[in-house]
Amino acid sequence: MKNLSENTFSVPFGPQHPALKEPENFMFTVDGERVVDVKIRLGYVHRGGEKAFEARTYTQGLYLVERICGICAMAHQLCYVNNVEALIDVEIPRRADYIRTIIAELERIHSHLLWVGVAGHEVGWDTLFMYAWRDREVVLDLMELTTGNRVLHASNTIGGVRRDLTSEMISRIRKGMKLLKERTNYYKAMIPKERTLMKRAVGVGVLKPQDAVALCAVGPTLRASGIKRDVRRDDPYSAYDETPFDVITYDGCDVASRVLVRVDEILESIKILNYALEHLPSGPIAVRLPRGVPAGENVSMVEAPRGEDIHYLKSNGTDKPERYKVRAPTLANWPAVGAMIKGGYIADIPIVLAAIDPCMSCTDRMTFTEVNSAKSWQWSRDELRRYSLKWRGK
Amino acid sequence: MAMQNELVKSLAKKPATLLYPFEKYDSIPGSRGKVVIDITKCIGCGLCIRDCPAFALEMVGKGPTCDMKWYITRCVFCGQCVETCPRSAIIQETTYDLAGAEKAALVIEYKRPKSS
Amino acid sequence: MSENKKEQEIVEALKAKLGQSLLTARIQKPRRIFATVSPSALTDSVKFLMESHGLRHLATITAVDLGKDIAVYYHLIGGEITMNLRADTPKTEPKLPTIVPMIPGAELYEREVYEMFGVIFEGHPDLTHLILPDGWPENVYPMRKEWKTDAIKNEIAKALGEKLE
Amino acid sequence: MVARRAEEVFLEMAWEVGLLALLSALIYPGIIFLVVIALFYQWVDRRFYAKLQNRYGPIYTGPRGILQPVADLIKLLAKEDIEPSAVDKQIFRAVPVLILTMPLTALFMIPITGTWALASFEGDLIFIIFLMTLIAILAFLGGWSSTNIFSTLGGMRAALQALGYEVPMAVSFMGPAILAGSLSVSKIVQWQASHGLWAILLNPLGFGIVIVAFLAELERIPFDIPEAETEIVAGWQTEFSGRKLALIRLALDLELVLASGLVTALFLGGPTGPIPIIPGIAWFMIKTLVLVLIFSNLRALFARFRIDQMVSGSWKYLVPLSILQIVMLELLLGWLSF
Repeated sequence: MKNLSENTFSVPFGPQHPALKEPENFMFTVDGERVVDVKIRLGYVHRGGEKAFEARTYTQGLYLVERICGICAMAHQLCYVNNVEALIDVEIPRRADYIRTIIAELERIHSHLLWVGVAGHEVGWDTLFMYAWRDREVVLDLMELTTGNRVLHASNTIGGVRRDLTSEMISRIRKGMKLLKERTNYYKAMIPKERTLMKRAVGVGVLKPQDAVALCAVGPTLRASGIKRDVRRDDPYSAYDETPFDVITYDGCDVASRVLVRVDEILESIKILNYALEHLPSGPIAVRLPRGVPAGENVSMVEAPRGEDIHYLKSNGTDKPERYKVRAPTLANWPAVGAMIKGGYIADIPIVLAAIDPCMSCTDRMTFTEVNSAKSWQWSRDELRRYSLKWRGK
Repeated sequence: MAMQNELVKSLAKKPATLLYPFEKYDSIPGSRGKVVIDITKCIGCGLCIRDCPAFALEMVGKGPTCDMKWYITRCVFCGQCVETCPRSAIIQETTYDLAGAEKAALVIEYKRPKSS
Repeated sequence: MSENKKEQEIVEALKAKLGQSLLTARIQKPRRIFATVSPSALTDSVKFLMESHGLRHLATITAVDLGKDIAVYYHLIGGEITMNLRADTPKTEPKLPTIVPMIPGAELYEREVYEMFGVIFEGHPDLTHLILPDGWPENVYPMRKEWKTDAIKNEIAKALGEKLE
Repeated sequence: MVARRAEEVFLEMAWEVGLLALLSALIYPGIIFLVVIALFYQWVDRRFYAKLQNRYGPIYTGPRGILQPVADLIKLLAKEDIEPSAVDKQIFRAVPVLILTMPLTALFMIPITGTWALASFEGDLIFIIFLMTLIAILAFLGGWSSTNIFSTLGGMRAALQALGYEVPMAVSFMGPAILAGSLSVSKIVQWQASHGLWAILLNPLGFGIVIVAFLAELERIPFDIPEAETEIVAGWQTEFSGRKLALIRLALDLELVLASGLVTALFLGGPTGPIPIIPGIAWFMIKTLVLVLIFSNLRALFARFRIDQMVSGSWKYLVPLSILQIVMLELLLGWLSF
């Protein structure tokens, strides 16, 4: 609280705040309606995930890794299986690669549509939210059809995928994509025309390209600052080395560009999907693998809907990992948020925060769980109260 | 004003939402729902318990005479047990409305018939 | 090996630059390099990789508990190349120089490694808790192997002066 | 004997007149009637807004969910009323009551059933403007007395916003007043009825500005800045709960009736219409309902402005336009009189 003039005061955002869909704390120092400084405090949804991996088998880890984040479930799982498969040194069937690509792109469409809705909500335009989420249902239904679950798809297994695509599914995905293409084109044409939205987005939350690089921003946030970086192109995995697509960039460096990048990426994803469905090779969808994983280490990266997702795996030759490190895209974007918000208005905080499409549980990714007794220890209400009294007293 | 046309169109349309408890959506084939164990096929190998990431299955007793318990509250509906089971004794139905008001009702027991 | 030309180039350049300080270097597969440097040469090698090979994007910092040592990995990315630069530091007194002045984006990652493993990053502008709560017991670094969940629980209880269920 | 009888008759009449006045103030078209239509319009607003967004809206309580606003009100009235220890108690308790009386008082001056309002005097239009300013000031006081950071910000925003919309709104009200040559709402309605001419025809711009200004007064999107949910939680209402919140909510619903009623009276000819058989109250309901639908449609159409954009936009565009409207009206009247 030092170095602050009398005119400034602190506005807390979170852990509970309507603009944040998940608990995280931001302390903004403001002068009138202007933001002077921001302090980020994470960990409210820290679940000890990285520690938990060390106590679980590779098969169990498959589902734990999905639960890092409900929206990027496929991206995290893909990253995980890529890691494990690289250590086992196995070539998985090409059909499985294509199916993974298809599911990953479906997930991207779902995530971006969700985000367009949230962006509308953050600036008070709930109508856009309702429409975008209605259209997102199409993807969720396709997800349920192809994988069995709407979110947390559990579609991968070590050595391939778990469910095959039937011709009926393919035709339904095609139908769904046709509808979504129409809708996305509608949003693409409509959003720049809506002047109230653009007034809140153009020139807001500016992240200059050089700052974006220095602060290690990733994903659509980086691409909206005009930097062409996409893991799918730079470090291709699954079937991305064969599928043609453009890396979308915009030069506006502001919230509006981030909206447009995402809307355009939906169209690119639809393109990738159509290509992958067309060129889907025949063959098996998985190979059977032994349970153990040889000792070694590997790093794998996946372009999650929110940006680059990097996982590090160190194996010691047993059926449990020695160390599993996850860095989800949102954590990489927090430093950039600080740069975007300083000098802006309080009213702009929600949309700027939302513009990186933050996922708090991704960031924290870690209840301590006693694996042996399968019991997670949680604090009872009384204990929590005592705990809070204790800290307040200090 | 860019969305006015769309809004007017909506007035004539049926709402996209469902009146859930009264109006349910048809579950999609292949959807991962309720876990059902055919206990007569179960040989009590315990593989499903080893692979379950959420500790949602429990064996009561040992070996081929065991009973099985399924905790709905713990299950994450990943379907790993279905895949692991060597005797295909576990299947997943598409039933999705499994919520209940009492905790005890959220544990389903699959007991072996007494005669066998 | 011709396909890994760029990777070769980086490894050679690193060898020439660091000499003795480069402990190991291997190309694991196309686009992935693993290299170990001594802690004293860490900042130099990061700077060198950034400036002459364009590895400007720090993906993250990973720490691994090796028993006696803590290995800290810096995942540097430029274009398609991912360089995993490793520096070991003894567990009894884990210390590494900070790279925040060169890469401002490293701030949060270093803080995370600090609170999970207890590695002190010398020169870091604000080495405080990021994820763990403020009242976290001192010298409890949850991601170290010797800390089991029960032990962490007891420490928290001790710090609170009460017994947790 | 005769004198005594006359006195009795007079007393009886006075009693009856008094009772009638009391009943009309309390029941129809007074407080109870106003509260009922306020809740009804809330339902209309919610249903229409939902329909525009391709969803159902309230549907379970009563036929088609029509009783939902009543249920919400009762629920809030029954809920625990929490008063934070840091609040300024007197103001904090007074604000919800006062804020409810403002739109109610103002509504008494708006003709609902016929061309006369319950209370009417020369200059009551100015009094209504004054009451509406008081609403903004009460919002500010409510936010300020809560001492919560979000409430304070919300209250400040409410006051700032009032600075933005009040001037163009007041200037635009003058259009119909100039036409009728009176500052009484009832007389403006009578002028429109007797001339068979709605003031909107001569004041189209003023009508638009008043609609925009009322969106701001009602704290609705795109001007829901003082209670912007995603930015400052519930703005100046954040700390209010239970009965207090119920009163504030009711006040906001009454404000919607006031807004549509006042626009109807000033620009749309009030509770009169071209077909004489239809009673005044029906005309009032039809016109105000259309206005409520317009308000909800606008609410669904926009994103929220920022406070600086709102205030500067208002002074840059709304104020000059409203003055232009008055000048044009004067020129038109001058030309007509020639």
